[in-house]
Amino acid sequence: MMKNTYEVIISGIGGQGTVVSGAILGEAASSYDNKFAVMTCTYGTEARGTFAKSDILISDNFIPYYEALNPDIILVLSDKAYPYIKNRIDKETIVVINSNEVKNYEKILGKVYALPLSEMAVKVGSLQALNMIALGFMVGLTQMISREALIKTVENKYKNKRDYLINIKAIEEGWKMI
Amino acid sequence: MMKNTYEVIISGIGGQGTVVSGAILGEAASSYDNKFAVMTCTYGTEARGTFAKSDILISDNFIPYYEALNPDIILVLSDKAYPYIKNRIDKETIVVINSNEVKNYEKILGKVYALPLSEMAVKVGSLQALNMIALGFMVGLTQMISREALIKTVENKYKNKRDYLINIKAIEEGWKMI
Amino acid sequence: MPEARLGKRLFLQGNIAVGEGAIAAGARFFAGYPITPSSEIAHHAAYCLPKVGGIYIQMEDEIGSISAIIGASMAGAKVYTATSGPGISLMNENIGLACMVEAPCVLINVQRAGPSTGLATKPAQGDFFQIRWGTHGDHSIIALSPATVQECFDLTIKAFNFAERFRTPVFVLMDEIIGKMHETIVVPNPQDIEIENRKLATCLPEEFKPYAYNEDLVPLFAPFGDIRINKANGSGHGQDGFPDNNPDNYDRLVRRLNDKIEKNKKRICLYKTFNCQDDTEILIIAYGCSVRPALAVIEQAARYGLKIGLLQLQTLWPFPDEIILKYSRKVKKIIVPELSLGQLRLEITRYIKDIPIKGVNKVGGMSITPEDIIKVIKAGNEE
Amino acid sequence: MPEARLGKRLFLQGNIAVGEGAIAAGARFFAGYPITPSSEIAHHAAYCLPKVGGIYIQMEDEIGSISAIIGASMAGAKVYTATSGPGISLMNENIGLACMVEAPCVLINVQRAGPSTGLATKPAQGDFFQIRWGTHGDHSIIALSPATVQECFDLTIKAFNFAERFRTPVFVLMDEIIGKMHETIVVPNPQDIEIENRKLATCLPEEFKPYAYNEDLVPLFAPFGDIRINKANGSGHGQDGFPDNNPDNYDRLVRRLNDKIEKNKKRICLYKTFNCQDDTEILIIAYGCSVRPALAVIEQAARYGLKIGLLQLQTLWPFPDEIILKYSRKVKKIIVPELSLGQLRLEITRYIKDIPIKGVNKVGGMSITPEDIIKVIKAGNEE
Amino acid sequence: MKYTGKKFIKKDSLPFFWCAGCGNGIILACLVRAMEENNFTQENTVIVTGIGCWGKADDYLNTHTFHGTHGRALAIATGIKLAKPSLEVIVLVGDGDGATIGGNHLIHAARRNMDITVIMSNNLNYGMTGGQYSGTTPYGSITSTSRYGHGEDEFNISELVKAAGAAYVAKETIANPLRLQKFISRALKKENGFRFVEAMSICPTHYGKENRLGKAAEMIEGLKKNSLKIDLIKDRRIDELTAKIIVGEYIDREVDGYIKRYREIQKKAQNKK
Amino acid sequence: MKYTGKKFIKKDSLPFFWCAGCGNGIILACLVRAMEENNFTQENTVIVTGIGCWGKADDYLNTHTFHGTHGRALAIATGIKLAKPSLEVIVLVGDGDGATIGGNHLIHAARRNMDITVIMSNNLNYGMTGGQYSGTTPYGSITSTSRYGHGEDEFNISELVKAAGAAYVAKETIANPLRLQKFISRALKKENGFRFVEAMSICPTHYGKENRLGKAAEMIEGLKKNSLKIDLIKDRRIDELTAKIIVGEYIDREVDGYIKRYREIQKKAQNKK
Amino acid sequence: MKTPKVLIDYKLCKRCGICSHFCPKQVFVCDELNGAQVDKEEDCIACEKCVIMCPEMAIEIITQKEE
Amino acid sequence: MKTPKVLIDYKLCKRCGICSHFCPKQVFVCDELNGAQVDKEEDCIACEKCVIMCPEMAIEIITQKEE
Ligand SMILES: Cc1ncc(C[n+]2csc(CCOP(=O)(O)OP(=O)(O)O)c2C)c(N)n1
Ligand SMILES: Cc1ncc(C[n+]2csc(CCOP(=O)(O)OP(=O)(O)O)c2C)c(N)n1
Ligand code: SF4
Ligand code: SF4
Ligand code: SF4
Ligand code: SF4
Ligand code: SF4
Ligand code: SF4
Ligand SMILES: [Mg+2]
Ligand SMILES: [Mg+2]
Repeated sequence: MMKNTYEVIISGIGGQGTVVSGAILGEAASSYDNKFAVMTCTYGTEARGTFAKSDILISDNFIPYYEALNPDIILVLSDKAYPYIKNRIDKETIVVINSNEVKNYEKILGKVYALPLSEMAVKVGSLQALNMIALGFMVGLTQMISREALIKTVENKYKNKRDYLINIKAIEEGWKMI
Repeated sequence: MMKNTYEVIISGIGGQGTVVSGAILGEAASSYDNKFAVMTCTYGTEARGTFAKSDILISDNFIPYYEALNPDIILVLSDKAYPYIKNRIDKETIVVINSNEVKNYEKILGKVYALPLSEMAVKVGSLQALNMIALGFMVGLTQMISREALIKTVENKYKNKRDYLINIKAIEEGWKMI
Repeated sequence: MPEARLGKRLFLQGNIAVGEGAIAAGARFFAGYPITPSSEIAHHAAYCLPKVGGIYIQMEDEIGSISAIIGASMAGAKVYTATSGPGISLMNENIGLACMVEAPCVLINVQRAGPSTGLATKPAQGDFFQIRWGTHGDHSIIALSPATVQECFDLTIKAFNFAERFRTPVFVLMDEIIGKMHETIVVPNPQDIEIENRKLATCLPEEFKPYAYNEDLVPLFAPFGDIRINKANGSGHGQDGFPDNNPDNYDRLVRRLNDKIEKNKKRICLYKTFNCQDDTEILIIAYGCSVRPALAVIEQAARYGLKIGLLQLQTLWPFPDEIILKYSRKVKKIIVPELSLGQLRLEITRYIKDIPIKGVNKVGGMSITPEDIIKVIKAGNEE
Repeated sequence: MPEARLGKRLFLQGNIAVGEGAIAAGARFFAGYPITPSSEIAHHAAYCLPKVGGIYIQMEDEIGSISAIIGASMAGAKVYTATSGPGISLMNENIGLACMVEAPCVLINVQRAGPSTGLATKPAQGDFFQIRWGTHGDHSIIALSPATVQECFDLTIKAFNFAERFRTPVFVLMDEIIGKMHETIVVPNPQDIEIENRKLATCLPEEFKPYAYNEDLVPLFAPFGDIRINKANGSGHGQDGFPDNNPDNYDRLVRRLNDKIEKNKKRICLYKTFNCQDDTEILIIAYGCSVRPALAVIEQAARYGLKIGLLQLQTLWPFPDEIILKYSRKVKKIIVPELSLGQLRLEITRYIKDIPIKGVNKVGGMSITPEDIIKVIKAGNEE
Repeated sequence: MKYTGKKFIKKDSLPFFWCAGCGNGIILACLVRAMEENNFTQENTVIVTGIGCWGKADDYLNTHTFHGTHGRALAIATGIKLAKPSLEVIVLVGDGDGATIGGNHLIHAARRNMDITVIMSNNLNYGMTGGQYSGTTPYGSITSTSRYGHGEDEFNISELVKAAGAAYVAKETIANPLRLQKFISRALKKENGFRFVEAMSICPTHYGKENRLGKAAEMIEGLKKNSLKIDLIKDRRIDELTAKIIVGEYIDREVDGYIKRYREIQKKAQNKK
Repeated sequence: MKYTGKKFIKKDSLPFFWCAGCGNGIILACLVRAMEENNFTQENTVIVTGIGCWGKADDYLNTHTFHGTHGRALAIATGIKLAKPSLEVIVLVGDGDGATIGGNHLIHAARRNMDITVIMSNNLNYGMTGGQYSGTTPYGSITSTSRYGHGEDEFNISELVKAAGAAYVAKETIANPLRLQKFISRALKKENGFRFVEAMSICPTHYGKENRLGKAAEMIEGLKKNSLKIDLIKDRRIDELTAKIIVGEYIDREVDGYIKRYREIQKKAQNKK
Repeated sequence: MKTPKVLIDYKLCKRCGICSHFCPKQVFVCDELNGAQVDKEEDCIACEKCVIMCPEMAIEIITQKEE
Repeated sequence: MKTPKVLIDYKLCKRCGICSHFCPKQVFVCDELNGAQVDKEEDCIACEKCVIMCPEMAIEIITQKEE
């Protein structure tokens, strides 16, 4: 059964931008790729510095259910996130890991891509750009949305020129890693 | 069908003591005559100076319903009360009227007793004693409760000697009018 | 109440009988805010509680009132408050708090005509569903409703017993008629009154958990000030009272709070029947003031050649579905008189599937008369 | 919302879509008090309303919030507030006030796990009965519930239209999942949005009665400041708005307030069906977030060889009994998934007498999965 | 009299439902005269009342009125004023309604200087529900819920409203109706901010009776006797002030008022992007 | 340090859930030290918390605690203290919980001088729910519900609580923890009446970020810079006081307290007949 | 100035006695049964104290210029 | 007096930088990645400013009498 819906999980700890990253994917899909997207997030007052994740689903059609039950790709930004998402991983799952933060990924099932995202981000010019590098990589790898949609969304989001440039750069750096 | 339950309505305007009078009858019946009594009152914020009434039912047995649907005796203390109680009066109803306040009682059905209660009360020593005169008269006339019960209740209620004497006197004055 | 009067026949107002019942049950703390037609309960408490070493406090509003009794309850006191519908509306949030921290407390609602400020001095029975569902979130509740002044006394004591037994808020659902009515009542001697108190923890302090599960689903209690440390918590909590967001834990907590009541229906559901025979054809189901005209109808039933029985619900919540099923099994018609547009009737329709259920409904602030009920019974016969 | 975005595909949060819907419907007044998981609606209002000449005010509490919107409504504004269960619990008294003075207003409840403070960031659907019965006294209410972000927008507009049409408070019953969820949405152009406004009185000032009866039971409106003098009154009142304690008058008033809603069920009850065929064997009935796993189940139904249909209730109150009866006529089983112990299911049992009704119930703060529903369907089959 | 205020009275609803000698009628007369003095109109005025005896005042007024729920008049008024700032919004609350259950709305409306006028009838108890103690009932008083003498101290509400931030605060007793009218009139005249006039009144039926204060006229004499002008208190010892009613203008300051401030916010919002 | 207060801290529940740099931890440390200083015990102390970030303090305490509903901590505490007067009852509320939604309970508890101690963490906004404005948010501030600058003036809560009648009122910032501890300690030591300590704190996550006040340390420096001792304000011009935090003891008076007064009522009641 | 006319609207008067208590000229007599009665109208100085003090808005003073 | 020991409990420290900002003796260095680190313990004067200012109750100063 050819998968019509692309399921993504972005996991980390509160404040790492899991929501913003997901929202960019969703907006790109909705506004520029004419697709349907849905995102739910686990958050909470308790999430200050603790586990946080976003499930983003992207499809050509309306998406009935809002959780990534069979995620195609999982981004892991923090060690703390691993216990919460590990049972979602199967052999087919693409797992993208920030190797600067997550140390014990050798145990992880699935197709693992370990990238030094923090390091790369600092090189790009801001630790915050880490998410964009990951997005660039994930989109490049899976083509779940179009490159133009991603770029346009980022363009639309960061009106400040410096922020915009850094983020675009970050996406490109990520993309290059495919 | 011999009436086991005695139904009384005391009507007047707010502040005329309709509740206190009813409570004395009920307490006398309950505490000293070993009877059952129930009383409901129409009152309200609106009742400041407007219509007020108490329905008191006295019986040898538990009384199912709490309103005087077929009153045996109605006391009318004020002109304003008349329109509200007139449809409760039938030929058998005893109607006791304060002739100092109620002027148009000639139109009233039933067995009418018009007594100059206010005048009598002032003679007894207090306008407030008016209710006690009426109670004395009504109890004497109907024997719905025993004389002793009424006296004991009043005794119990008015610990102040002067109040007690005036009220006992008032009851006797009423009783005399039968 | 001066002891001299105990065991004697008295002529009391329903509201006062509730107050006497509370004190007889051991209540020593009242926090409230005046409202017609419940205020006599506050007056009584203010007068009587300090005499027996208890506390009356009038709070700034009804929210403060229920908050204060919950606090006092967790410090070990038997507590109550009295109000009317508008006050319950304001108390709703903290009714849920009482459920959640498992604070025994008795809430007296003397119903008046709503909605909103409505008719402050007129009777109604429009809060039947509100007391069940007024607070947000899944929960269960106990509610008793007296129909005589004697029951005002007796059921108030039962209400305290249930509150203590199940560590939960218990309503006494009154109405303007029963609350303001005076009636003959026999107050029992204290030794004849059965009183239940919450079960206290006796374990070692270090073993104590304020929300420990046990077979009867009601945690053992340690009041504030005890050597066992009590942590009252209105948020999701573990057995130790500390916050716990784990879904399994929370699921278990919410279900336990429900089950401790719903699974004890048999014990909690009080009722009376009048003239319910095997050949009863018409069953009147009623609570509170509406019981009284129904009783009058029962008395006169023979006159109409009708076989009428009455099921008086003294417990309204948890809903006595089994009792209703039992007594309605053989009847041809059910009549539900109430001072509302038909809330009790609506609840009965959940359980009674094939018997016609007719309401006798008034919402104008007048009481139901025997005549009103008879009219509906007769109308039915002519159909 | 910047006009440029109208008519475009967007990716919005449910709460934001509600806010956009409100402004599109013409709402220009928001009074509220922040609470998770509804606060984004307040943030949105605070940001957007002043841009369109409207007002955002954060009151000292939820009671103040609903009071302020009722006041503003009687001055002619289209008004709304947003909160969660604890806030509704506090608003209850004045929900009755809005009913009684007939103030159009939209109340958004983004449900979270209760009772009490519960789990502030977790989803639930435990306020289904509360919004119907939370305020004291007999009354009726309208409640709509979206299951997608698109519906958050669309049904909010409908909610305002109903509020205006019937001069009554209307709930938008959300939940943490739908409120916090982001989803693709197409925002229509203003000219394509149907908007209803309350009917204004046009008579001579001396002929005006603020609560005049007319055939559709909804009094014509004159805002404060009009030459027709408006007397808003939360106590029993006559057609002229002055107090009136007469039982007949009050009876008529309470019944009219109910009838104007209950008698318009046909118009108010919105719903959607999915895969409801003549040979549907299993009918899922759901609202809000629970619609979504049900939709997933429908999609996969063939896989299980089952004929499953879904009835999505968009209107919860007045309760769509006739619609439920219609779609359940031929089915063998009804499944009701909800994040509560079974409130919707309980309501359905009032009307459905002989079809087994199974709940899929979770109260731990986790959402219902398609798997959860399928498990219950299968369990049933094995029976 | 120059102003009778009777043009705001709905004549066929008289007499007032208030008890004989109740102070509310005196306050209401002051209010309608002050309204007339300030050229208020029936159409442009909304009177929002609380629930209580004083709260029944709207039954006699022919302006727009809102009679809502106990304690919420100020919050309702806030909504009305914000939705239609051209309206004159006057709020009538009792000490129970306005300062006890409604105390939070009162201090917050004062803080944010909502542009409305509040007239509080302070009769030291809940008249409507049978004379229970309120937040202004003096220590030691007998009420239906303080049979042994009240144990709490009372608010000086005017002081509190001033501390909360109000633009105008004044207190006067019904023993001095012309001065009470003057304060009300000044409050109505002021355009911006929160204005509060506390009318010290009497409830002969409950508070007066329970505390054996005599008939209405005697109670009014008592108010007069216990009044002390605010500009004179500096010279007194603290103990000379207990049980005194400090009358006069507590504060009269120029503030922006909520509406003006919110206009600026709207302007900023509309200029943004 | 003489007192670490750690005996009241439930160690296995640490670290605090508060954000890095949040002022709440500093206040909590002051409180437990002051409790130790006053020989409080775990068994005899009940800490009642509001709902908010500061309200989560009970999660770390090993005394009796009550974590209830938003805004109601004071009313709950009132019930606890009255039902068992031997208990030491301490109430922890935020500016939102204690002064906004709970403002009425605050002024009434102060008026009736309930014998409890309140520690308010005033961080100028609702931290817990995402940084919306509260009753203490200063005019002009940016918050998630005042994007164009806040239009309302703020309470000086200490001033208000004093006007309401409290026995003891003090304010200090977290920039001066030892003095804050001293005020808390004095409050706890006082036996009768209502005691209120306002701890001016910081919320770097919301208020700090929105208003570009820098990191936690900078915000604390800001508090220090803006503080002005209450005994010095007499010498200042009004305009020198705007945006200043007036710190110090606002009032410290001897009062009976509610419990003592109620004991007398009980005595009277029991002597009657 | 002619003697003012002191008018009491008896549909409104509740016999509270405030007018007679506060009238500086003892124009009224007041008893519980009949309420306030204008007794010495000729002494009235039209100060309107009674008007502003009457809680029922029941009194009117009519002053006429001497012809 | 011996040099005090400055102990940071890293299970509690949230790297807020308050201690290093307020230490009068610059005992700490602080960076975003590693948080506060005791750098010049020997300069510590045991004033305990850091202890009372740390919002995590994470610091302890141990002073010992010289043997
Ligand atoms: C929520 C609620 N609680 C209580 C009441 C009952 N109630 C009506 S008026 C009132 C007190 C009125 O006192 P006050 O405001 O001083 O006015 P007064 O009657 O003295 O003029 C109370 C407690 C109510 N209507 N609603
Ligand atoms: C009735 C109710 N309304 C709203 C909320 C949501 N709420 C929780 S905490 C909070 C504000 C807390 O602010 P504050 O008291 O200042 O504490 P802080 O988080 O700033 O320490 C709010 C509005 C709630 N829990 N209950
Ligand atoms: S009860 Fe008191 S306040 Fe109310 S009308 Fe009578 S005298 Fe006035
Ligand atoms: S949000 Fe603010 S108040 Fe809450 S923990 Fe974080 S910094 Fe502290
Ligand atoms: S003051 Fe007015 S109400 Fe009172 S007696 Fe005189 S005229 Fe009558
Ligand atoms: S006007 Fe003055 S003098 Fe004349 S009756 Fe009235 S109070 Fe007396
Ligand atoms: S003050 Fe405390 S939490 Fe902050 S950096 Fe220093 S040790 Fe860590
Ligand atoms: S004790 Fe004083 S000197 Fe030593 S590290 Fe701490 S703040 Fe610095
Ligand atoms: Mg009052
Ligand atoms: Mg705060």
